[in-house]
Amino acid sequence: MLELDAVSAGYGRLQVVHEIELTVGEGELVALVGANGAGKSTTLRAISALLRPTAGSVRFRGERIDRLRPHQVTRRGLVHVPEDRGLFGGMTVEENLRMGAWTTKGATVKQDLARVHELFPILAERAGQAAETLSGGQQQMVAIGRALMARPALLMLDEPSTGLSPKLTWEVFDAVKAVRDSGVAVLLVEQNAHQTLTIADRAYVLESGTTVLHGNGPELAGDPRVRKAYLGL
Amino acid sequence: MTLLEVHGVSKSFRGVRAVDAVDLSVEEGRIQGIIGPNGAGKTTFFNLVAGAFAPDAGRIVVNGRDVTGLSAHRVARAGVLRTFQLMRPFATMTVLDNVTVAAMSRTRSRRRAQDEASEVIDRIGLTRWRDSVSGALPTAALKRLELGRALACRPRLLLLDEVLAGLVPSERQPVIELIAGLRREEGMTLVFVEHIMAAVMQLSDSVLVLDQGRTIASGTPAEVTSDPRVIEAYLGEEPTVAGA
Amino acid sequence: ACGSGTTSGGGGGGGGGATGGSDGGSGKTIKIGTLHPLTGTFAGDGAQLENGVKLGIKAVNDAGGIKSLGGAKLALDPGDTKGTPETGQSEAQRLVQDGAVALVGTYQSAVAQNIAAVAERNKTPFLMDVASDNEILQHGYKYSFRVQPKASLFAEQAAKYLQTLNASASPKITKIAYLHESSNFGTGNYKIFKQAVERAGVSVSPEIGYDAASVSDLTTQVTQIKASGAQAVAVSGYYNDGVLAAKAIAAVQPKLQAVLGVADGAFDQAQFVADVGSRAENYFDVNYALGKSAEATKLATDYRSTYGAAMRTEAAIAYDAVKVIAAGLEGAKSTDRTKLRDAIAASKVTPVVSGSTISFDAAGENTGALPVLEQVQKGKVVTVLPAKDATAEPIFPAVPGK
Amino acid sequence: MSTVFDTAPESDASAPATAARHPDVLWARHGVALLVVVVLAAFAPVVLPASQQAVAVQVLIFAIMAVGWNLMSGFGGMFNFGNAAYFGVGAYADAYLLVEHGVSPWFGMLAGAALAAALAALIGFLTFRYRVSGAYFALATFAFAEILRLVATNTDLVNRSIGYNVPLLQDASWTQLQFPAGDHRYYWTGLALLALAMLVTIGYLRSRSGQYTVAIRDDEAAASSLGVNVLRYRLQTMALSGAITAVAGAFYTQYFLFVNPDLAFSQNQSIQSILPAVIGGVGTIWGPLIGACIVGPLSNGTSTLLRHPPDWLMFLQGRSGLDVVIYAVLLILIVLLLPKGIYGTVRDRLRR
Amino acid sequence: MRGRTAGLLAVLAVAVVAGGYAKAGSGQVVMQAIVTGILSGGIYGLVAMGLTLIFGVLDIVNFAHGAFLMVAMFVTYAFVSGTGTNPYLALVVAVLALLVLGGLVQGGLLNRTMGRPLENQLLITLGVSLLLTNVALLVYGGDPHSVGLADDRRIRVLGAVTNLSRVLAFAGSIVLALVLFVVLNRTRLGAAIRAVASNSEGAALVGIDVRKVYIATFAIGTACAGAAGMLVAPFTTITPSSGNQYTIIAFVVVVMGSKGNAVGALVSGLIIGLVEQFGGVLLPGQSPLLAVFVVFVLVLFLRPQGLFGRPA
Ligand SMILES: Nc1ncnc2c1ncn2[C@@H]1O[C@H](COP(=O)(O)OP(=O)(O)OP(=O)(O)O)[C@@H](O)[C@H]1O
Ligand SMILES: Nc1ncnc2c1ncn2[C@@H]1O[C@H](COP(=O)(O)OP(=O)(O)OP(=O)(O)O)[C@@H](O)[C@H]1O
Ligand SMILES: [Mg+2]
Ligand SMILES: [Mg+2]
Repeated sequence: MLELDAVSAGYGRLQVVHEIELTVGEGELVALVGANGAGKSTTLRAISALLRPTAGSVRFRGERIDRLRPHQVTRRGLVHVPEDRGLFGGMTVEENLRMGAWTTKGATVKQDLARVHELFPILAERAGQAAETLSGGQQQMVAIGRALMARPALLMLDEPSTGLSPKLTWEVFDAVKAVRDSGVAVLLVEQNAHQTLTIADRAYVLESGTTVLHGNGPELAGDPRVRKAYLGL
Repeated sequence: MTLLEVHGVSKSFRGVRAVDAVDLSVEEGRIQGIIGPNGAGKTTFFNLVAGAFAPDAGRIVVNGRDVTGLSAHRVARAGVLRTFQLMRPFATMTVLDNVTVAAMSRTRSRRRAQDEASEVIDRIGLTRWRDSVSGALPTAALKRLELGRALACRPRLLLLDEVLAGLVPSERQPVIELIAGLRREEGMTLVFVEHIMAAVMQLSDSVLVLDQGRTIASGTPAEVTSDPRVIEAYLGEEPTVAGA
Repeated sequence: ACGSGTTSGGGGGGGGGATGGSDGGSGKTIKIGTLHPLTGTFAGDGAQLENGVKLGIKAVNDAGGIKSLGGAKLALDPGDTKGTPETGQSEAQRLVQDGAVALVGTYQSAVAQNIAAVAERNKTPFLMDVASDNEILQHGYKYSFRVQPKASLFAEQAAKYLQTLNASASPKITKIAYLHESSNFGTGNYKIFKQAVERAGVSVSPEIGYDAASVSDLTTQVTQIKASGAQAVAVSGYYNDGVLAAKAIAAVQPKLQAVLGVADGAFDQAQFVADVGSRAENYFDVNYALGKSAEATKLATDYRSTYGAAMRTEAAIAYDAVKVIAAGLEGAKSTDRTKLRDAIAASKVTPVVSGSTISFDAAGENTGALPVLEQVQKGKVVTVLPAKDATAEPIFPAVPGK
Repeated sequence: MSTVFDTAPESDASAPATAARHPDVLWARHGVALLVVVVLAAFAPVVLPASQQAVAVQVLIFAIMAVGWNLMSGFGGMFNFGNAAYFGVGAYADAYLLVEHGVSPWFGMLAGAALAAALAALIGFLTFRYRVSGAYFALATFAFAEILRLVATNTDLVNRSIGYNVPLLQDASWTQLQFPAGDHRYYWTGLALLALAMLVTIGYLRSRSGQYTVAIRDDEAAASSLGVNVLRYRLQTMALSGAITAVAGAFYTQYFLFVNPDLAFSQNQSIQSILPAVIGGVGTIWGPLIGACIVGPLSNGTSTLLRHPPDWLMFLQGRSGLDVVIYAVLLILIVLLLPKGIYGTVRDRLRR
Repeated sequence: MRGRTAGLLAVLAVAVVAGGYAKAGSGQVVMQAIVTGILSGGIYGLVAMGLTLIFGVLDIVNFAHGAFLMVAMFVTYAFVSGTGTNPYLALVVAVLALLVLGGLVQGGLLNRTMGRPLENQLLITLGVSLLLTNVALLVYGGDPHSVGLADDRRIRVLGAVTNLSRVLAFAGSIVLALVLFVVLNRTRLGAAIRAVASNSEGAALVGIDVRKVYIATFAIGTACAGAAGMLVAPFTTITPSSGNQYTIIAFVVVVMGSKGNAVGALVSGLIIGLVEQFGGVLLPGQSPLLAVFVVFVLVLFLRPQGLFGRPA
């Protein structure tokens, strides 16, 4: 459903990713791993139009989306949870979640809210709390929950587990799996390469802004090159 | 001797008790780990020790000197340096200038400070980026820059806040070795906050576990990680996904 | 004809001014520089003054130009002070370099003060049309002349007119409040007026100052006047606050026998009557006014037909300033600025503004200048004192708005 | 000890902008450039037509004000929207001492600088003490300038709204810093003061204090965690910035020979301190000078254009306000199209 | 507002009123000062209403606000002199005209500078202000104009007097504060505006067209200036520079009332109005602006987030 064809992007005159090829199929969980500064976040930003690609094309369900603006991409069902989470700090958890349903115009909000609460019960408990006062892990849940409220066909998550305690990391991974199991495709960027690869259907390894390896997730986890370079094993 | 003594410090933010009567004492030349769930108060604890905030209660003594309530730069001059969880480079300055600023705290001569900064940069493996504007550096280099700036001040006590977060595993090991080397070669005393348990286990002589601002456990890494309260609050039950 | 005086002060670049002066002397056109606020807060007044100068130049040229210089024509070189002394100064400098033989300006006293110094340093005559501060001509400047009455004269005359009115009325005014804007202009008027009327046994109280730049309502101030029991109020302000004062007086209705503007910027204007309507009735203002001469009447008609708006007296003063320069050129028979200066100092010119013949004292003040007492009567501003300039009898007691 | 960058990308794409040489070489280059510029600029009055002399001096005054502003706001990161406060103090100190006590303007200039430095430090202390920052800091500085204007307007000691006229002298005098109108010596004095201000800026930035100042701008908490006394260096920078601006004020008084509260402390002076720096490049050494060379003649140029327009623009002549309209449009366009200012934009291009 | 601050303010208010009474020696004057202070304070609140929205949401220090106000006054003037009708009929015209003008300024100029440092937008709005002021000068000249109300009735309130037009402006400011409050807190557009104010990237990622919201916000802010300009037109003289005197006071009001807070703007407008009136009574001859600025600086120091903001 998502196809990147020779996409290049960067900041100002600095090109960060070069001619990336990448696809995500319906309902797939695809992981994108790589060293710091390899260009993972930049790739996601280029897809969600936070950054305009300098070359190449991005197609989503057959339509070119690389000349759209971020809100238009979201409206097409491709939702991005950025590295900094992008929460509305002063608003409550519930308001944040409801804002997530902006594109669906409210018809199914109640139902979707219930679904998110089921996935992350703590968010129901903390519905009235200002998002900025939550702990890091809870904020991550709000961010994922908010993205789900848009009823995405494809969800892009940028390092959802960074800085989380081991316990919370597991919870987040469980949630990601649950999302995938509910039929939503996921493009997951993670530091936690080992865990990521084990749950991914497919994975790409990014190095210096280009994809150097690509394959089935668990298989890649076993690939000696990956093990050496990224898993530190 | 005891380099850092913390007696019952507390700090609240608008009713939230971020740090609640925490005690800690660290011997010179030791490595002390601090772990705990998100929001446990670890960063706040660092902020208190480093003088970013004054504690509501309690006392902080460094090397026999009471530094409670001193402003951050005074604490730094007393030999306590900290790094930031979110990296905070001087973004418009080059890597060299970043480290020079730190080195200048110890010497009057700009030239000497620059030379020392250069040495530190070589030592932490940032030579390649020496004249780059720091705002354009990748995460891993920024993490090292944080460390480099702190080292250039030649602290007696170094507080490291999640220096490994955001690094891929292969990038972690060299940093861990660097930290271990600081203690081994220079006898530096370290306190660090970390979520990467492998590093905590490998580095620390003893570990303090915080939850909701309070100490829930402390002891050797092995003791702490088998403590049921720690598992309950922090480590969690056996993972469903990571076990594969 | 190039003035030795022009070069004597200036080494280097200063000499540039001298060449300009001689260009104008060949008998074709003679440049007069103006310095008015054509943009900024006072743009409206700047336009009036500028138009007055234009009509003055036209009058001189239509009458055959400067006869002693072979019928040389006057030409306008306009400068925009933008209302600030620094721009005024650099514009003045430019005009002098461009060859203007004399400068006319400036509306604001601060700007005039600065330009007087420029004129002095460049030995170029400077005719102040409107700029009232006494201070400006107290530095011993030789090249600056003021056509309008100096500031203190308004308050002194106001005191005299008040006495004249008092003399013929039965409930005499013995306590008068003073409402004034709180910069130099208002505060200065207040002090002089107070001194002058107190000698005649009239007490001035309360004194109420306000900041013209920020005021948006004067009701409280007028209520203070009402509460004080003053029988009349003297007002010194600008246009906007003058209107506010009139509206506040109409709303609060203090028991007043007179509202007496002292050089007030609103009460003598047709626009004021249009803006506040019948509430303006009976307001006095001590101010300069257009005289009764045929030339004055013609000027007002010309102004309206040329610019499509009513002329204010300030434009007539600018017109007079041009007449003075023309007379000076006639007398000097030269465009040399120093000679022109001497000729202006000795000139006698009949003004279109009320008052007697314009001639200048040693300081450069117009000895013929005399503010008159005007009053709003039946929707028209008429001159009521002194008798020789008056077009109507004063109405007194003059309950405002009746 | 091993370095971790065995695995780091080596591609050109991720190689960031590199400052080519040792820092001291860069500073030295600025110094040499300054010398060249000053020597060249010294010929300006000889070359310029007489009617442009006043504009040239105005450019210098703008430039000094902007250098002062830039030190605090550009390099120090404290957006000052009330530079008129320091400018006015400089202008008034000079006028007061000269007119009331016959003190030489050179001393007046020093006294003004000292007073402005003290005022800046006081304002700085209060704002930092109460953690006023960002747009609020800007508004606070604005308020202080306005308070000074209002106080001066109502204080007999400084002649209320009348202000001061500097008495005219018969002869040119260096000690009294007064020359005949249009004299080149005004220009050269201004140029020397500007050069001095820029030299001080360069020296300061190169020094330990300057490095600290920039570090504090980039990240206050990080700087203080390294032992930098944030308050001290901020106040120091503000004081120096205020002093430089005050020198512009004193020179202004000597050139225009007149000062009053509306002039000295007006919002306009604050804006005129900011404009050159923004147009030339905020936080760059050359920005204020380049910007002043544009802003100074710009307003004058549009007025001149409309006074004597070329034939095809004749219909515009004599419409008051139009010159300001054009000026405003140009101003908007410059800010819009050159976000980093002229120097900043050009430098970025060259680094490529 | 914290209890302590409120208490302090109350004590201060009592002291000021008592001082005013002692100084003026007349209850009538004090009453008049209170009424005038409240009415003109309402007007300050009204003028600040649009500004607080723009500053709060877009973080633009908009120095063109006074010029927008002036444009609205001239729109009113043009409408009245063109049709000869009651000026209040111009309200809709002024609001619509300024809505469009604001949209154009944001869409055409400011949108390109969003995210750049403060001085960029500041200088552009200054440029816009210069531009509008001088276009007005070109079109209408510098002479004062007015749109006097045929029957600006004198009204007595609690022993004090005022005019109908001022009472209407005051009522207008209350209505406008309520309208803004409802728009911000109860509508979809309001939610989008708050979301963008809180985190613009996050807003884009939930599907909000951020640029449109910027334009809408600025347009609404200037439309408020449109309403304010029309409402003050009947009791001010209209010149190209008559908006200027309001810009500064409006900023003071915005900061005191906590940026982005319409109701806060109204309340702090009232405080400023009263400070100004009593400043005039207690310190005659001093500019009441001095008192206003001193209060402003005190608020900045003691409650930098404004009287109604949450501490940072
Ligand atoms: N806003 C920016 N301006 C300039 N350069 C940037 C910017 N953001 C990122 N970069 C640079 O782009 C490169 C790739 O960054 P990116 O964030 O895509 O990496 P990443 O793979 O997501 O790394 P990380 O694991 O640190 O998140 C880095 O060298 C970084 O310095
Ligand atoms: N400046 C502040 N203002 C208000 N609350 C704060 C502030 N700093 C921290 N807190 C609160 O104090 C608590 C402890 O935060 P702290 O940052 O110390 O946690 P932490 O243990 O470092 O967590 P993490 O592992 O996520 O970094 C949290 O509830 C946080 O929201
Ligand atoms: Mg990333
Ligand atoms: Mg932390």
